[in-house]
Amino acid sequence: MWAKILYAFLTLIGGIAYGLLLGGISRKITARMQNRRGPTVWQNFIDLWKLFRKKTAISHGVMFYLAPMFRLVGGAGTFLLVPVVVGSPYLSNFSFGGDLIVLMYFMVLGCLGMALGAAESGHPHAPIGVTRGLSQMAGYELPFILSVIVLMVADKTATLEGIVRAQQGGILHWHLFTHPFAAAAAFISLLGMMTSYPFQVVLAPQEIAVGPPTEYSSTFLSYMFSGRSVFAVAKYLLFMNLFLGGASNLLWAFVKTFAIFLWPLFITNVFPRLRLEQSVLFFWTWPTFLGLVDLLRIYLVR
Amino acid sequence: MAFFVSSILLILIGLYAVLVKRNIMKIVIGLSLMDTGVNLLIISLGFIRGRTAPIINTRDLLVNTSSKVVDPLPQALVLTAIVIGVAVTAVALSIVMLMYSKKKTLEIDEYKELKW
Amino acid sequence: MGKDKKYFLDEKPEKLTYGGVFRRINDWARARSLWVVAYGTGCGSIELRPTFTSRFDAERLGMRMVATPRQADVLIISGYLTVKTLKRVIRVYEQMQSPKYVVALGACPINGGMYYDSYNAINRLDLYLPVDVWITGCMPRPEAILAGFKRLQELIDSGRADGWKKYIDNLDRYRENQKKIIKNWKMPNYNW
Amino acid sequence: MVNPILIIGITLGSAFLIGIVQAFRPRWTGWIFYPTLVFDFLASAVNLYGFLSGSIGKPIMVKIGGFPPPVGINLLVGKAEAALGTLIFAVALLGAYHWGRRGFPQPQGKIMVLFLLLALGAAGISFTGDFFNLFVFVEITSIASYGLVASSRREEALEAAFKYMVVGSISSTFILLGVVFLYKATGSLNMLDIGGKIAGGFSSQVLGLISLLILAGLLVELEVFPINGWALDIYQGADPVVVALLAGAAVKAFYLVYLKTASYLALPSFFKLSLIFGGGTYLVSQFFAWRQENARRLLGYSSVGQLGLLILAGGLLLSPSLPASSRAMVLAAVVLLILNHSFSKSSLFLLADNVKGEKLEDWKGVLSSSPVFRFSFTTSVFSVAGLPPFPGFWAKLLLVMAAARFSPWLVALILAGALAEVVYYFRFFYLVSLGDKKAEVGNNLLAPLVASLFLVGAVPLAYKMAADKLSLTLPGGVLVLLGLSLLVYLLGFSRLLQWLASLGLVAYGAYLLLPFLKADLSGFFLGLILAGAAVLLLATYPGAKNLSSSFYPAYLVVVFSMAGLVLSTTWFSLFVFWEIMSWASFLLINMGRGKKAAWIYAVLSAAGAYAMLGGISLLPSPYISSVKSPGPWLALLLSLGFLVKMATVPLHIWARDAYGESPDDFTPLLSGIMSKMGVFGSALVFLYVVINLSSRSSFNYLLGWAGVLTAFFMTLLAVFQEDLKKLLAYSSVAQVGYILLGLALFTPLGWTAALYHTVNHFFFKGLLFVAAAGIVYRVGTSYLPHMGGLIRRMPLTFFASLLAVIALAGVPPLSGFAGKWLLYTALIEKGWIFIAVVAFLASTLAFLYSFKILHAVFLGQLQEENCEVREVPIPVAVVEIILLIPLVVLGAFPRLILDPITRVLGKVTALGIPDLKYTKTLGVVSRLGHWNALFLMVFFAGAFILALIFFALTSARVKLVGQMDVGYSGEVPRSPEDLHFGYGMYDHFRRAVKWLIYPLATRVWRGIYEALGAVAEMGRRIYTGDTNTYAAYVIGISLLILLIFKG
Repeated sequence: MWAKILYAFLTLIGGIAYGLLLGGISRKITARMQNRRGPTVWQNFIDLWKLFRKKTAISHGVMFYLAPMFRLVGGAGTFLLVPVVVGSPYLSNFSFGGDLIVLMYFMVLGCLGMALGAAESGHPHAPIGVTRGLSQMAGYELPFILSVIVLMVADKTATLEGIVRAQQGGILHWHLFTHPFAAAAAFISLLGMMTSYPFQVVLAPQEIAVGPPTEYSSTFLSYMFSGRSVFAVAKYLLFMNLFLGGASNLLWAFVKTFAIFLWPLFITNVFPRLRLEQSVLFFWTWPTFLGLVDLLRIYLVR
Repeated sequence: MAFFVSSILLILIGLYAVLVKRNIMKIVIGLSLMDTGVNLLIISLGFIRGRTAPIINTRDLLVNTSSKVVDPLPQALVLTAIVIGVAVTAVALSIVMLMYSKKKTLEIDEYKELKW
Repeated sequence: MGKDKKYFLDEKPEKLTYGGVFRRINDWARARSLWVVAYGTGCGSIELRPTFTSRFDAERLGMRMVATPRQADVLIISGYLTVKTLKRVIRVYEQMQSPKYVVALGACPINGGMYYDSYNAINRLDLYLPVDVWITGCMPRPEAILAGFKRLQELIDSGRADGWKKYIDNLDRYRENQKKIIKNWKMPNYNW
Repeated sequence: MVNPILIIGITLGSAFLIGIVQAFRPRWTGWIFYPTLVFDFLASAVNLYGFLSGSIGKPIMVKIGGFPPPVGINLLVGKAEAALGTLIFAVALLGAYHWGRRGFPQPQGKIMVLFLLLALGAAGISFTGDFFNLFVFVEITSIASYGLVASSRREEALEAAFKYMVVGSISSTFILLGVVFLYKATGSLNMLDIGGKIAGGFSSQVLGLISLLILAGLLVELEVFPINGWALDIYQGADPVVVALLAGAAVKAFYLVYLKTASYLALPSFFKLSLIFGGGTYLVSQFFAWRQENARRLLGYSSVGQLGLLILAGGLLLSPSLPASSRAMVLAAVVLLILNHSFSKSSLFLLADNVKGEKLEDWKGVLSSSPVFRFSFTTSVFSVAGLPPFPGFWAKLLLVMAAARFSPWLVALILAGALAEVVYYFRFFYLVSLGDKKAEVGNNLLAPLVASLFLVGAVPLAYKMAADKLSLTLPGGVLVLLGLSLLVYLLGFSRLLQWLASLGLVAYGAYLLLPFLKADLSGFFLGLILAGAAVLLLATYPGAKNLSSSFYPAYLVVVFSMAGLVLSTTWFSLFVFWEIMSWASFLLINMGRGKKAAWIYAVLSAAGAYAMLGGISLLPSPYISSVKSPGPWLALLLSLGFLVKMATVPLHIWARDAYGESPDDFTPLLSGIMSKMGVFGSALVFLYVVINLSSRSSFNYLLGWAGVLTAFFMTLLAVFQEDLKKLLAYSSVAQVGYILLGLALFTPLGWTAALYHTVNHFFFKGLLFVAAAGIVYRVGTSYLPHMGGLIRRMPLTFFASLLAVIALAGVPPLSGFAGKWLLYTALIEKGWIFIAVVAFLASTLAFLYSFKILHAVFLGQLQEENCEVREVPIPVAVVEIILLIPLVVLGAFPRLILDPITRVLGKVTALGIPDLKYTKTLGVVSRLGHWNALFLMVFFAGAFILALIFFALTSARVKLVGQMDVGYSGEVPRSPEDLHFGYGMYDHFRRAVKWLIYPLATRVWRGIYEALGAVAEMGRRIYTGDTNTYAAYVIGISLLILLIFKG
């Protein structure tokens, strides 16, 4: 038990580091795409340390104070509920804690806690950002749910382990290929989850001053920063397990999550921003339609 | 037969007044006419040709009375009906009087406050 | 008890110390992660934008524009300040979290520049805010700005960019100067 | 035994005497008038008692002038006649007393004479055994009525009297002609004699025509559609006392004689005639009253409608094909209907006499003017609208059950009329209760009070009659509790005492009903009701609140009727308690801000309930568990009432305002427990009705969609709601939609989810509504944009609401998640994947309003006017804490509820227990997945605390700043309003889903209501008010009757 916790803790540290590194890489790649040099790939570590070691911080109240903890724990918890390597005693984290349904609701916990903290800041931009985020969530959640239900029904299980096991036996058994439409829907909704362009209206630094975390500073921000990083990794891992057949060892996990990481990155750098209702309606039409195709297939075949 | 026809005619005339006339007094008259018509009808129902009134005023009526006189019951009924008719007319007229004293008109069109 | 007391924290900032176990690494990180809030009402803001574009790419120095003073490390004063804008600048500066630095662009913050005899331009920013780096020119080109930031990085790295500390230490004097210029001080006594 | 001739003789004599005394000593007339009426009443009552006790075995036959019956005139007084006589004189006494206190119009004596003659004529009509004598009494009654109607000498009264006179003369002409022709044809005038002759085989070609003439004349007097314009004018124009006497007594005599004549003359088409005219009149009049703005005319329409129902019942009685058992039911129904209508209508008309204006708007505020008025009005309206436990309800129940043997369409007609009646009576009620200021009412309230007390007193009698006929038993303990609840009203002088008494009564109820708390479905819900009511009642601590004195009685009635409901074993009993619960909750909602909402609620509830009653009437056996091979329509009918209470789309339109504007102290009960009665009822329907349905799976699927669409749309509407309580209302309805979905799944797992959610929803929604009540009490508004930042002022309430909202959103560590997990697992196991998608999406949308609740109330900027707001009152805080604990405990140990549910489901043999396993590491394991609640809780809490400690140790120096110290582009914000984001929080999202939240259902329902109202409005125009037209109607309809029903 204690060993398990220790391994999980180490994985978590690794996850945070990996998330920060991916963030740096994304900045680097973006820079290269824009024909500039960009910061080092370690830039996010430097930023995190700087924020962590700032000397002063302000708080607006209890919820404001607790929100970064919510964010970190929510992100870390999500990360820990997803097995990195299914079947491995060290790298399957706490996936016994719950199945996919649990995971999908647990994912919200961090966001909700952070939303509350942001709202207590008393800055109007914060709740504006939060409401945008929640609305956008209502948008991308639909195709994502569709594809998740497709997988659950197809594999007759709601556990990630079960879904990964169902994809074993070659690359063509991956759900990416067995349920291409569902996968497409989910990957499009991943764009929304990452709140990057074209679905970046949630944070919108130029407009509502990064929305929810607008009043956060210093150590608070460093916590949210790491929570966000690990949350992103958790999502990549989730998608890896859902669609790319999981990972048989750590290397594969890196490769596959990196591949998933690249997808929103390339989209984000070449698209402008959508308005909120545009993005919601986008999610509720094309990706939903794609998801429905596979859902209907499952429904009829069954 | 003439009784029947004329009584029915009376009733119909009365009805005509009630249904068509726009003057309250005429309606009341129509009601009275109807009443009279009905009374006449009742009497004629009890009438049997060749018989006398059911009043025993001569001695020979005392024997075999029922084959000599007309049916007495309708006449008795009509007596009551006439009384009632008079009473109704009296009440009607007093109501009409009150109505006239309020509005100074007998046009029925003026008395349509209560509707729907 | 005034109304402001309820809505604004009326408390003097505490004095801060500089140092600690991680001083070296802290300074190193601070120097390489400069998050900038630019106060862009002067003409300097025209030059500031290109500094962050592909050609000059300030991000390779670890710099980033941020949207709110809460998250910023560097306040850039992009040229001349008037009495009216000074108020805002003071509030923005005081709302930033320490350690924080001020970079003044152009001649105007130094001595008023071409507006030296204006009725309401501030001639010497130094009197009101602790400026860490001056970048002179009218206006300084992005190259000069980058050079200035390089200088700021050096100063931070070597622990000499301590304007934030001076400001708190000498808050009363700065406030006195500020109030001399700003006659109708309608802000809270201390901005948080 | 009192000789009936005495009644007639003495009354007649007194009338003459009064006429004489009037000439000399006008003030002495009363000394003759009242004793005569008292004597009449007592004499009739003695006779009635004689018949009831059996001391008078056969009908009293009075020979007048010593001639034996076929020749001489005679009076024939049986049980019915004696009862009617008693009723007539009782109403007459009430009317006389009332009029006397107000002052008779001058000349007093003449009015008294007319009054006596009217009562005498009515009694004579019912007593007489001779057709010509009948005519005489009809004329006496009519002439007296003309005079009395005209007595007030208002223009309207005169006009009405004139119209009545014209129409009445025509009708008596018909009667007279009929009587004479009858004599001509049969040679007799004696009713019994003629009846005997006809029964003995006598027939004549013209007999049908003759009897139709008499009946047509009587139908005019019975005010059938469309020849009743004159009657409506009288109701509107005449003195209310006269109207009370006419509607309450005289018409009933005509009704009796109509029945007698019809049965003596025994024409086969009579019953059809009665059904058509009765049914038509009933339906049309109830319907025409919808938009009526004149209170008296409205009551008139209602009277006409009730008469129509009586005629319809008469038609049933005359029908040759009605089974004997049903005949007894109809007879009982007729008795109850007459009783009910006489007293309720006289009470209402005498109340109308105390109100200054005639328009409904003039009645505004009369309810708050005097408790006596309120009591009489409420009782009478509820009784005449047919709500339990009043006689009208039992009458309707009996009639419906009897009619069901006859034809389902007749049931539909009766129920449609009853619904229309509810529509306008409750509209009346809500219009009357509008407005804050008290209306001026007269203090002449004793007579209506007595009349309504009669109604209350008749309850046991009515119940006994109905129970005998329907073999109905209600749980006795619950009845005792209901009775005691009403007694709490008497403590009205002190709310605190009422509160304490209520708490005691709930405790006593729990003690009394303890044996029923078993591990079965009823016991499960009973436990929820009693425990929940006790907790929620605690939060209603009156304090300085402005509670109505009937708040606690109504509250208790709701609670105990729910208890009775879940303990019911027959559909009848369920229906009775269902209706009681409905009106009590209507009263409670009506005490709040939204009177109209209460009306809509009442109407929809009634629609659902009558659909249910229609379904019940079609069942062969009233036992809940014995529904064999039902059709899908039956299942739908039975579930409709429950669906209304659950506010399932598209029956949800009442919910928002009814929840949102009901008294804050009642809403927790309404949402937390009362909506669960719909769940209970639906469970019964699924368990005992749908299960035997051949198309069961598609029915379930349909209801599953209904449930999930409810959840989806209500959630969506909640997102855009700007009022705290209305937001919670939508949310509540949405959650109940999930429960319905779980039930519709009809798998053990689905039911586990549904029952779990039922309990859990009580915890968190009860908590939220209690908190909302506290907040509204403190802040004084429920409008979200006017709040904000209250976390500083109400930390405890914030914390409680936070946990409740997390549970509501179904986010893991708290108790709400279990329901979601079970439901989704069940959905996917069952393969309802499309529904699962919508359900998932709906629960995602729930996050939107969850955030809104917390942000708009507690977070953001504290507004200036709320700076001094204090924490919620202590009782509310206590209840918050009590309800908080299960949210956390169940979050870690869901088995605390899951195990009892498993035991309950073990009793439900049709379902079996859910396929769940419990292991140490994986927690709850279903066939699909697993979920370790305890681990999640420990893990989350542990990680959170670790992170917090680490943060506290390493963080920078944190300064708590003021609420307006925000980065505001260097500006200093001027006021909290500028900074608070509370209004139109999801306007951007609204633009995306505009097409989804179009208020289609509301528009459609309103459209239907308005279209029907417009039709009614148009239809009413046939009453042109023109005397000639009315006369023409009479002639036309009579001819029609003669032509159509001759055969």
